[in-house]
Amino acid sequence: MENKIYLDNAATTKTRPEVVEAMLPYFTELYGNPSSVYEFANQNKKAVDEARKIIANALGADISEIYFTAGGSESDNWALKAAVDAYADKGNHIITSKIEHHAILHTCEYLEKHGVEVTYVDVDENGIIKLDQLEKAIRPTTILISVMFANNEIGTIQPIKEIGEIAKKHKIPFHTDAVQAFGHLDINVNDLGIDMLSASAHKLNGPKGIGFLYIRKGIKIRSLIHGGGQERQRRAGTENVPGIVGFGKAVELAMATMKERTEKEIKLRNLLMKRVLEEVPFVRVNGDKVKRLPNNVNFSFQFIEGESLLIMLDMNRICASSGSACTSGSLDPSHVLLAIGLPHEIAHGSLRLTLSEENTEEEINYTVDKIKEIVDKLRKMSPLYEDFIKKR
Amino acid sequence: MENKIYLDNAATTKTRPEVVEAMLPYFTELYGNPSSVYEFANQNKKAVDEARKIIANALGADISEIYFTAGGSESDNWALKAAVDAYADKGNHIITSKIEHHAILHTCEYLEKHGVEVTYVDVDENGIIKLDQLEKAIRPTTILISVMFANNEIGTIQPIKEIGEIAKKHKIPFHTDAVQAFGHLDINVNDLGIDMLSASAHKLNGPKGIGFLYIRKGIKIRSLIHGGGQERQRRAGTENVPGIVGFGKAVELAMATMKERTEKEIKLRNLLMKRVLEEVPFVRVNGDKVKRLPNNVNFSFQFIEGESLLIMLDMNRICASSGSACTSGSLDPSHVLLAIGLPHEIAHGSLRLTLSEENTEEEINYTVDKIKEIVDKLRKMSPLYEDFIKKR
Amino acid sequence: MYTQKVMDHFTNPRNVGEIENASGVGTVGNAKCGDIMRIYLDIDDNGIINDVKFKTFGCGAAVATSSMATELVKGKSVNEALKVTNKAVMEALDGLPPVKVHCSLLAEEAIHAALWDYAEKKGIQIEGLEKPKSDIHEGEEQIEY
Ligand SMILES: Cc1ncc(COP(=O)(O)O)c(C=O)c1O
Ligand SMILES: Cc1ncc(COP(=O)(O)O)c(C=O)c1O
Ligand code: FES
Ligand code: FES
Repeated sequence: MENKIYLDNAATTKTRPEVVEAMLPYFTELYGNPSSVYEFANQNKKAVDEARKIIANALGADISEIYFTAGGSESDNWALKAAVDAYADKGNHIITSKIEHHAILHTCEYLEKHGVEVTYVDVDENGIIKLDQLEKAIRPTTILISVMFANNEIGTIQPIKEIGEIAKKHKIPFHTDAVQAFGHLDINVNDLGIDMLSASAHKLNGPKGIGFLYIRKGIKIRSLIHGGGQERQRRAGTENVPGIVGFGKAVELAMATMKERTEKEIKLRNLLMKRVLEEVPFVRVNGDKVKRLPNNVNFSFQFIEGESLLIMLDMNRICASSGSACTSGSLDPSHVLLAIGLPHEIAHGSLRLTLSEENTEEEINYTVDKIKEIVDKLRKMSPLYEDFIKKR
Repeated sequence: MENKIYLDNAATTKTRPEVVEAMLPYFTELYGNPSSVYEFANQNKKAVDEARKIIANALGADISEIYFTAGGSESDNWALKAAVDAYADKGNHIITSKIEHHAILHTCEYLEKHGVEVTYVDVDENGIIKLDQLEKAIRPTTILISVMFANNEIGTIQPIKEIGEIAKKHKIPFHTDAVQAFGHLDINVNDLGIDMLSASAHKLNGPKGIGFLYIRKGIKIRSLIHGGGQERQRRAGTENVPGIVGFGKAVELAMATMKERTEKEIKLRNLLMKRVLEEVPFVRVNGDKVKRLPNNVNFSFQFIEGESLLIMLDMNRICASSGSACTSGSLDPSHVLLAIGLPHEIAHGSLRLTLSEENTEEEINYTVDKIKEIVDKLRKMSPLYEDFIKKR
Repeated sequence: MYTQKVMDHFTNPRNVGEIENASGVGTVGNAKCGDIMRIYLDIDDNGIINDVKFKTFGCGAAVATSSMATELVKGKSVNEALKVTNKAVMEALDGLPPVKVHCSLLAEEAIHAALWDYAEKKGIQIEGLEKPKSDIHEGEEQIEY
């Protein structure tokens, strides 16, 4: 498609050309299996080690603590299920938040069916977890705390350091789903007291289908995928060498460009927020104003429905996302928007725009113009808006 | 590495340039997330559907029966764990063979620790499963039969149709690990009575890190990776679009070239076998002579050890594999070679050569010459050979 | 996987062969585990190891440690040879991968076994030398070709 305006970088990102470049030799030239003994395969082994080193460095971790997976969902599933298995002698209670990604929440539901108890801690109106509630939820049988680093819908960044301290104080392993944060925010697992961390390459201009789970040395672990001895016997399956190499390259570039890139994103994001708030009535920004991913905006437009908005934006070549139930085919709008206290009808009118450094001011201005037009048009056909106007 | 002779296509294969070509647009141009509603992502959705169709067609399956995974290991884990979960009300007994890949065997071990009972059926001296033993092992509580299509070490092809009939007769779901067979042998899931089938793209000149599990309609299934609604709610995680597209392309090419390709492989393979058997004393071929993967040879050279052989072949730029314990760092040599009745010390001297259509007669002749030299050299320093000669 | 020194000793092993009427022969290891090592010693009247030969069935590390061990004991006295430990052999090879450390133990054991055989033949006792355990003939089966 030509000339689209891509504002859905929380869903996935463009793989950087340099990343593809780095991957290419590992398809048709250096295609060996890293587990083989011959010299030809040794070059792949080295490439995998190199990527592991880049990632470990980015987190302040040791290379032996990085385990490659097929993406964020596998990492999240692995962290939770392995903890339940490995710490079964201590207990069967997990603490998480109400606004986790489904990879965490649905895994928790599965675990609940298998005898695990889960506490879902509330968040405040900005989406920040209630630390006092979290600490009160701790039981002698609590074996894991899992709280996401930054939320994929409203962009709120959690007080990870504080959670890490609580976890440490009570000697409970702390996992964080950093799929939206890694490569976008500074993360040092030691400073923050993180014991396990999930990430996915395609959220930081790397390829799809590759992720990792960081597991601190000393944390007990079990495999999710059993079989061959790859990843130090912890995750079976022939290594996705091109994917791993691409992930390494993406992390290298993400770390090198982070400051400059996020500054640019924040500038564009602020322009977008400012103009919409000033020029469109009956709109609110969801999520924390300050503790927020640099590239995330989440609006709720009163009286309109998100899917209609998305389709009309799409007709103007603008790619965006919504927390509306209609988009997902489910009955309830986003659990995140409900958790921060939005009424259903307002949650339905939500729009998530997630920027990249490749966006331009021109694109943002064009998008705001279109949002204004479309919101206006949709409100004109909204019975809710009609009622509201008549009541005034 | 220049000028290598790659004879380890059972470990992994070179990704075909056409496959890489097909994948490329999905990294930097059509990078959208197939779950998104806008037109830009629709093209990815279509590409994924197209790949699914190619694969379904290759198996005689329906597109709704193909679920993408991260590879053969995940597919194997999924099939077994899901069956155990979904059929828990019927029983807790699984039947498999002694010569499965570790992705099956180690999953079985894990399941055994969690209350599942597993029968490991014997194979004969050619590696063919004992059908009478298989049928006798069936209990009222048997919920799954899992037997591999073709063995990764000795290349033996199992009597899949007969196993399918036994399974059907006893109304037990039948899973087959076809990682080595798919794309190399004709497989029709309906003709063969297969209910679930695992495959991995990198074994048929597709990319690493992508596989699928075929699940027949009507078979009860549970998720292994929970989260988003991808793969009809069955396998969470943002779709690896380039990987899926590459897999589709690889299958398309594998099916189109199968006849010609395997004929070429068989010709080369037979040359290799004939020359080694005629020119090297004290050697045997492991696996069935007829029911065997077209590209597989597995030798045991008496009095020598496999790793030494591999390293010396490597120094002559020949990439191969062995079932020796020394290669794998484990104490026992290949469980497959032991299961077909080889004594330990002979299993140690095994060498697997797996060809591709890109190999030439010249390469094969060179390889045989080198094998002769190396085997001779290693025997000259072998105390076992010395004893043998003295005893004669 | 292996250091250059290991590769060198693997590809050009020193002292491969047999010694007829050797002063001492020691065989250790187990074909079942994939490694057997045999060392022949020629020891003169002054207790100096004049010549040494080996044969090994095993991995690259097993061959290389055999070769290096023979180099380390050649020309040494019996007592000096006793001090050639697996650690010394590994160091001389610039190290081995962790999974291959057990292969280097075999070389040490083979030397000790050959020295034991020498002592038995001569009817002497060597201080600090214990009877080696050898299980070479366990699990040695023949199959038809
Ligand atoms: C028979 C068999 N099953 C399963 C696997 C695992 O596949 P993957 O490494 O793609 O996970 C392999 C290959 O390694 C195999 O040969
Ligand atoms: C916070 C969060 N966790 C987990 C995931 C799952 O990652 P993947 O789709 O790569 O499996 C995502 C993205 O979809 C996410 O945003
Ligand atoms: S109005 Fe149609 S799905 Fe919500
Ligand atoms: S001889 Fe088997 S690992 Fe060295």
